[in-house]
Amino acid sequence: MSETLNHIGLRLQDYKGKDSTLCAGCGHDAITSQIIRAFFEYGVDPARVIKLSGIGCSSKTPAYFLSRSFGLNALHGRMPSIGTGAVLANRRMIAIGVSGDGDTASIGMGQFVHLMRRNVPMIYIMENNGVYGLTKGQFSATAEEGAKLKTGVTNELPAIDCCIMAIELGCGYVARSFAGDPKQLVALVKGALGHRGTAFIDVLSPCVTFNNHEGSTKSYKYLKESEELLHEIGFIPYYEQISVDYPAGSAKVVELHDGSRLTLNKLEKEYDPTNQPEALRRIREANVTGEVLTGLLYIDTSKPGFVESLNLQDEPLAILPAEKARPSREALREIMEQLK
Amino acid sequence: MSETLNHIGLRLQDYKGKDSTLCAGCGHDAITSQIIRAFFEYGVDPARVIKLSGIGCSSKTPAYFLSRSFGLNALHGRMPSIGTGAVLANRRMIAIGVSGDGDTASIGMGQFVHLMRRNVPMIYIMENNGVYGLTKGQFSATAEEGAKLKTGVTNELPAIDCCIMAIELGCGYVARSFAGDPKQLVALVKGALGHRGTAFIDVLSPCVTFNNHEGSTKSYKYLKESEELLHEIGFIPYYEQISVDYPAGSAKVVELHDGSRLTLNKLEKEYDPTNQPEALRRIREANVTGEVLTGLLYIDTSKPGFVESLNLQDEPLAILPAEKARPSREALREIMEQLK
Amino acid sequence: MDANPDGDLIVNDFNIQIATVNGSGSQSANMVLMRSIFQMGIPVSGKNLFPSNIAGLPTWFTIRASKDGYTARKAEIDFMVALNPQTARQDAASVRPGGALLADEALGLKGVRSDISCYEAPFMKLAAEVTSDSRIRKLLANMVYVGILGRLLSIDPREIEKGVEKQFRSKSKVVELNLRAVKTGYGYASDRLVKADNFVLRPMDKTRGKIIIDGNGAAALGAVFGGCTVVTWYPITPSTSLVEQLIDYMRSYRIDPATGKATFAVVQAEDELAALGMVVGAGWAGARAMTSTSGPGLSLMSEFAGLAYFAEIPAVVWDIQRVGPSTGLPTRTSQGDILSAWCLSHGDTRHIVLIPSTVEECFIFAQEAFNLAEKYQTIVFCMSDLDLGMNNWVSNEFKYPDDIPIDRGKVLSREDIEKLQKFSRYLDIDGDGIPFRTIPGNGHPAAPYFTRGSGHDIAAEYSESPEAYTALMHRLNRKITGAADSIPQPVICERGSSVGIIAYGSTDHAIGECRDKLRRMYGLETDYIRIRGLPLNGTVASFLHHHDRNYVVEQNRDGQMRMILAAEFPEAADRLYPVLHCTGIPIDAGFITNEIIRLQRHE
Amino acid sequence: MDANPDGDLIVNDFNIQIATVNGSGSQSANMVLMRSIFQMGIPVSGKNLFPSNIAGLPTWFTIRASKDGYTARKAEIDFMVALNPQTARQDAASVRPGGALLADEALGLKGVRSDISCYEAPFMKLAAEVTSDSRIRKLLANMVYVGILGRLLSIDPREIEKGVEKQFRSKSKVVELNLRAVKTGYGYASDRLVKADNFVLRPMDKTRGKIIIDGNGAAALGAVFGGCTVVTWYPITPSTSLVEQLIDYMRSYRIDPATGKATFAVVQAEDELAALGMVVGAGWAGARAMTSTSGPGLSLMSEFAGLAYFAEIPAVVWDIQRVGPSTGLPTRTSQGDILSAWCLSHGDTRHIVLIPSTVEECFIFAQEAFNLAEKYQTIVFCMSDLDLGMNNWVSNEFKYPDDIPIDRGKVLSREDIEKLQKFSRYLDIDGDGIPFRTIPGNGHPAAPYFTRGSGHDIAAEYSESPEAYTALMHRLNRKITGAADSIPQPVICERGSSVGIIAYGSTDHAIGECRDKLRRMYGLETDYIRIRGLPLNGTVASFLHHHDRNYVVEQNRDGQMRMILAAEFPEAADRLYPVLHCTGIPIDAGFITNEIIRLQRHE
Ligand SMILES: Cc1ncc(C[n+]2csc(CCOP(=O)(O)OP(=O)(O)O)c2C)c(N)n1
Ligand SMILES: Cc1ncc(C[n+]2csc(CCOP(=O)(O)OP(=O)(O)O)c2C)c(N)n1
Ligand code: SF4
Ligand code: SF4
Ligand SMILES: [Mg+2]
Ligand SMILES: [Mg+2]
Repeated sequence: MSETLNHIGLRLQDYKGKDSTLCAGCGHDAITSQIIRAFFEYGVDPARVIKLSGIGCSSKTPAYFLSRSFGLNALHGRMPSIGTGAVLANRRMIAIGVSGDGDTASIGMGQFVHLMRRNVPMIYIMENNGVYGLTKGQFSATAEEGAKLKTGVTNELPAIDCCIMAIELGCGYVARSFAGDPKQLVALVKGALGHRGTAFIDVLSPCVTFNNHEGSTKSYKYLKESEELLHEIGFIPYYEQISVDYPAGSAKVVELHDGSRLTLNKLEKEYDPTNQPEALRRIREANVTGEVLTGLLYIDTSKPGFVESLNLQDEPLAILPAEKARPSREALREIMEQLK
Repeated sequence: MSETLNHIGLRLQDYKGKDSTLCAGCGHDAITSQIIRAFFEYGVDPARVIKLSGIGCSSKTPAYFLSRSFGLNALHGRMPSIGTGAVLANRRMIAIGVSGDGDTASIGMGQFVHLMRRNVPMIYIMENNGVYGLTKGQFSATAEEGAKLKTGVTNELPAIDCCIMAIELGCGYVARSFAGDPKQLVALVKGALGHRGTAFIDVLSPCVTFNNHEGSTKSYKYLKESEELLHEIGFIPYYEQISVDYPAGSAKVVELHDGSRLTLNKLEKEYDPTNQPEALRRIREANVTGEVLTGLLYIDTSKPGFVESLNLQDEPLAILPAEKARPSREALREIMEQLK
Repeated sequence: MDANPDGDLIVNDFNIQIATVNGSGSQSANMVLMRSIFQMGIPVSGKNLFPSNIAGLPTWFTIRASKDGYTARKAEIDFMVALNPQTARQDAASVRPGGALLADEALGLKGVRSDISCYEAPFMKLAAEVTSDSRIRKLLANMVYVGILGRLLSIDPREIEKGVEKQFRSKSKVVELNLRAVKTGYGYASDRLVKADNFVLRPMDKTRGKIIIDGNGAAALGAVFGGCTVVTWYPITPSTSLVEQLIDYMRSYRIDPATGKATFAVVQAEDELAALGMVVGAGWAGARAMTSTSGPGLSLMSEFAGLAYFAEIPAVVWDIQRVGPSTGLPTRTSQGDILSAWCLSHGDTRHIVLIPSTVEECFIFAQEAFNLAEKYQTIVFCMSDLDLGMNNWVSNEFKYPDDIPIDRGKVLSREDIEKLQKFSRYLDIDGDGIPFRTIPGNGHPAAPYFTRGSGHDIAAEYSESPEAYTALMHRLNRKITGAADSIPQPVICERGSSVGIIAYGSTDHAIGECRDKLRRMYGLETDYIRIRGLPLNGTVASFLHHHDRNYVVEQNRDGQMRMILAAEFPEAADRLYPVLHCTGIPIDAGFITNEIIRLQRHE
Repeated sequence: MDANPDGDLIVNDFNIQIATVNGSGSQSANMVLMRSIFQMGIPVSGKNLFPSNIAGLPTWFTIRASKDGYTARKAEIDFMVALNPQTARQDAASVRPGGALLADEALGLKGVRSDISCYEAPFMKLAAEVTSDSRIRKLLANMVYVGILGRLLSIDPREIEKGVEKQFRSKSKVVELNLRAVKTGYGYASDRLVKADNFVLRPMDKTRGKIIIDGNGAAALGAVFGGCTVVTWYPITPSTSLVEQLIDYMRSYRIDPATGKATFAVVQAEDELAALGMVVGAGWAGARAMTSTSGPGLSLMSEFAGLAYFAEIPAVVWDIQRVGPSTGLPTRTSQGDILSAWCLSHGDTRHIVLIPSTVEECFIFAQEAFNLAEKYQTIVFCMSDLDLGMNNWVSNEFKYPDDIPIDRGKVLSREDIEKLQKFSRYLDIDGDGIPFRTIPGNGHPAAPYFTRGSGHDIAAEYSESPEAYTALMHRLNRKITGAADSIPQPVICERGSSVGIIAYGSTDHAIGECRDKLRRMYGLETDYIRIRGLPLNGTVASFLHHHDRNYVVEQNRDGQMRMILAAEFPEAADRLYPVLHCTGIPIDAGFITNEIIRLQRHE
């Protein structure tokens, strides 16, 4: 397997990064694997990729893939702005940004909205676990209303659906998937690689340590005794990755690590992702029934790209030669005359 | 007229503020008048009102109404957070926040989204002119794609529709109106006064000085000579307020000060504002045809209020008596025992 | 086990470091260990050195028993418990000569050092004797080392038992299981290990009536008893546990029993800009409002801090300092935000800053902060740090704050205005720079005012007048300068030495020990002033003037307090000598001592 | 009009203030006036004092002609043109005794002062002679006063004509109409007014080859010629016009003629957080990126400033300072952000700060800033202010920057890495604290690195090691300290006096005049050092040491530079005497002179 080469002659291995330091079983690690596979299969040259992220468990992951690419792990909630700047500096690079749901939907909401509006060419992956993993499990703005934390706290606020937001804001590639669905996720990332504007993928990514998605009442019980012990402060149990595979047009119930259930509903093959109102209708419908609609929800390749609208030259600004970067002696003389 | 008293015995005069320092003809002044009238007609006790705003020409206006109320003119884009805090401190006050489209949809987008999500009880009026008035006319994020400034700059980015955003985010009272439509606007503000959660009103409010809504090609021409002169740096012409009145279910074309045209489309009486998908459909439809759909777009009075979900006591926290603000001696002793 | 080779015992004066990985659940075991020593009446402190990560990376927990009551970190490690394969070699190497090592058998550390006493134990195997569940086994392995240490160090088994019960409260099954693990360890040590080191714990009587609490818990309690009504926050290490504990305390003690309703509101904001925005809105509307954050959040609060200063709105911000710049080392301690807090925001701004050194001061200052914020109608920063905030400290019991009445400052009621007839929000009637304010809902028609962060006059009217602006700025300056005598005053230990030490915050814990060292080892007597807040007043100035050399000890790179001192007291600026520690690890007395001696020699 | 009562003429040494309302379109008239004087070869400067408002509030434009080349504001008003009913009385009152007043007849100011020369004119009526359109009449009334002043002050009519043509470029109709208004005014003055004051303008030869430009325009030009490629911004007074002018220049001069494509990108960001975020992203990816802002924006940029510092990413920020704190007086000038910029962000941070005094320095520093940002791989702040940035200044023509080559600093190309074989992003090879960097797209497999604002080691790997952190922090300190000799050096005027003056930025314009005053009026010779950037070096220290008294003149309340000086040079801290002006109005030589004399007397 590791010997297989892609069409630019690289091995899967060449797309890997450092070892992950996330919790065993964390959905984010599964996403990392899928990103690696997608970039490998698509045959992307890692030297042409830039990786960007905010702050959070999710935002650490760019260190775990594509170690042959440049990366900038920035500030909490600010991945969109550094991504925008980086793309302006070098429009030839392929930008992939990773963010969390806290990073995007809480502190980062303003930048998220404006990135979408600008249609900055980049792949934006939101690793969505409904909590702030790295700060130990507070609710994020994508947590479902009524969701419960292990500590017993209930979320009283409605969830923000970032896919709906993205579609409403004119994003031309909007998808939702599940960390444990390698086939679908790899396909969606590859699709995103082919898209020219912003490609947003909201990936449900269970936080095995802090998120207890459907409230403790529904969750699978260990022996009373072990359960109490396992809720010991500072103890993080070990979990295996979840992996599912189910056909388009069908639904699949996934049992999460804590025993809670997630209903994934994969869009049928015939679904027309170019129909914006229909996309919005379907997402909302699924939200009402508490299902998670997965797949490529919406696509529109006709939207003008941000870089195009700036009439930017083809060569990266980052390496603009001095003679183009400084107007002529004549130009300065002309300006000085006007100012006399 | 000024002798008419409302049901709490106050005159219209009692709802006024300082003299406006905005440009003659500015839509914001018209909105100010409508707020004054609505509060007067509703018979709100000014002593029970708090006024909040961000920064911008629009955000100056709370100084121009309800001088008998407390007011806090805060930072650019941050009206929602100070409003949230103020309401927590005193849930008995009626909060009215005024913001601009730059204040809300650009720098303030994050706070706007989260205010909506929380359903903080307040009236939120966005005085929408598509530009940054106070900094002299740059585009805001609500400027229409293709709009042109007097300087010739074209807006290449799609407009953000804050009403759609508000509805998607679960706001329970979403309306759109026009500064020059006193009847409708007064009715909508009164409706908002009756609403318990966040009431968002997006009011189109032409900036007579900087916004040339539909691009100079369509605009009414002065004599060539005068036009050039009138574009003199620093010269601000004088305009009369625009005022319209048209029946529900009809459309009305308004000619703005620069000669450009705005098509207002008032929702018919039979329109059901409780139907969320329908509301979104109608708004989007109008946006496509370039019309401005006005009226109460969406209402849902069942949403849980923010203050309720906090299980807050009825009396304002602001005046919590010391004996309630400090637990007993016994309580401290109990805690100390636990810590021993 | 039994005999101690030489009778040269080290009693109640050593530290124990447990090297493990985070997520392994050793925290409870360490707490039990610390608590047992505490219960024996021995002064003890615990420090957790953990990574910015959830599970799997190295973590060190250090417990220091000190008969002299030294609570700072000690640089040398006396007794190491090695459980982490990733760091086992370094951990073994880091033990001071003459120290001891208890290692997991699986680490193969046997004989790695000949200059220390080495013990080995098969932790997992021992835990397996208690349970068959593999995950629980991992957990209980921690309790096994508690048992072994108990035996090796002569901890009273009854105290361990009590410690376990306290830790797991009422959960009897859990208590039982843990106790079995402790006993297994204890038994193993009795049967198989021969005491070879000199460390021993003996009961004392120095913790009677004392409590164990972390600074964040203490600050939370202070807010609960200080009449705090609105709390907004955004999670960030190491401040998160302040609000999380506050929420628990509020729920227990600030629900009105008559109505079942909350006398407080806690809101998790969408970010720090909103968190302080809500505090400012609430403070303006009359709440005693606070937020808690750390460096990155502080930076985001800059603009609102300026508004609170300029529009004179009460607000309280706790900054639990961690290592910057930027994201820095989020789980390491620092005093790197002092300068930022002192003049946070653009333009000319100056803020009241309180700097607690102890958990008791966290409790007290949390209350004072609200009184000061309301008295001076301004934003007050409380500068704690990770070491003080997240580590456990032994403290005197907190006294009921009869001497800190909830004081709302110059608030005019409806009746007051009735009497005065008129009201000017920014009029300085008393000459102290502090105007009177009214609170929305006052009801009197003259009470309302419209305020802003833009220029304004005494009536709170918008103004661009140079005179109004200058007058306002000078009054604000007078006001904040005037607070110097109302904030917690410096604590001074003066014996007439010509050498002064200046420190603040958690650094204090190393100073007493350092001064003892300087006296004992170098015969150098020192005086000490502990700054507890800004602005500084004449007391500090005269201390500086009374000493030829003033060592300003800080846990940051740039000597931020020294910079403030130099600027405030230029005549004494050349008597200031920085002693700076910036590693993220809490400062220790040895470091300071060495630095001072080095600098003294360069005299 | 004709005779001058006494022959005591004041030639080329007085100011004219036009009091009007904003939105009335007087700006062009004032520019024509200023330009005409300029064209007569007389040193001239113009200052616009305007409200934070679009239309209808009082505005004052002051033109100062000074044969000695003094360009600062002058406190006294010599010649007032009163057009604004709201302020007419005060305006008349503010003229210095012996001065002159030209007032709109409608204001009824006739005879209001007997100690000044008063003229009246029916501006609207005169404008009505030119046009019947009422709005245009209002506009042309402005040109009428230009004509009247032209006649009263003996401005060469041909120069006014040229001034009008220049102002309205090619628009011949507009030129014609305006000229008619000027002539009407001129004619009115000739026919109806009798020269009664002493002020007169006479041609000189001091402006040949010079230009008129504002600081923002000059900085914009600097960026255009300095190889700037990415500009992000968020509108805020008084920085807006920097980027707006930059856009114009970029469009004219930085479109590649071969392809018609832009060699730059300008993005209006959604706020200042995003503006600096984009700059940092672009800087990391290899662009020469900048943004421009003012106080509130600076505050919002705090967190990103720390990231740029810590992760070593080039970035340039222009701060056109206005009056804080908070929103403050958005249209007034200040030097109140110096301290904020110097240590912006939490943690220990220090930034390179450039402080231009003249428009020429704006042009030059705008270029140097990029070179320094790339050389030191850090964020560089350029501190201009409203006075320098938005007012018009006469300057020498800008020289083509042959001596400022575009220097990208230590960037390793693919070939470089090929040779070196390996690459460590944060390794200090040269001992100057500056590592080498690579730019995304480099292509060599060893070139990529992953960086962050969290702790990292020399290979840019994540690290929480205390040693790695401390080493990094000290290197960063060495790096920034090392920049002290590369940034623009202080400009010193030393004649061996024991009294030194320290100033920076736009304050400089008042210093020369002040020193002349001190010498002439009080016989006090002074030395002068003008600081042009931070960090400070030995040059500044030795200046301080060479002078018993150093007056630090600043336009802020807190003496921010004095604070920095005291902290950096504690041995000289007691030789620093603050001279502070904080009114929002540009500082004037008279104020400084009086302050220094007052302080000298308290010696
Ligand atoms: C300005 C700022 N505030 C707060 C934090 C603390 N912080 C670090 S990660 C995080 C939340 C991360 O949540 P999310 O983006 O959902 O990522 P996850 O860990 O769940 O993958 C927070 C609040 C920070 N680093 N910076
Ligand atoms: C942090 C910050 N950035 C920028 C500004 C400058 N500023 C003042 S008002 C404004 C825009 C206002 O636009 P909008 O909200 O649409 O109000 P309008 O003037 O159009 O009514 C800006 C950018 C500021 N005051 N604060
Ligand atoms: S805390 Fe949650 S999100 Fe973070 S690494 Fe662990 S499982 Fe993943
Ligand atoms: S600039 Fe525009 S928004 Fe501002 S006051 Fe004038 S018309 Fe109104
Ligand atoms: Mg998350
Ligand atoms: Mg606007």
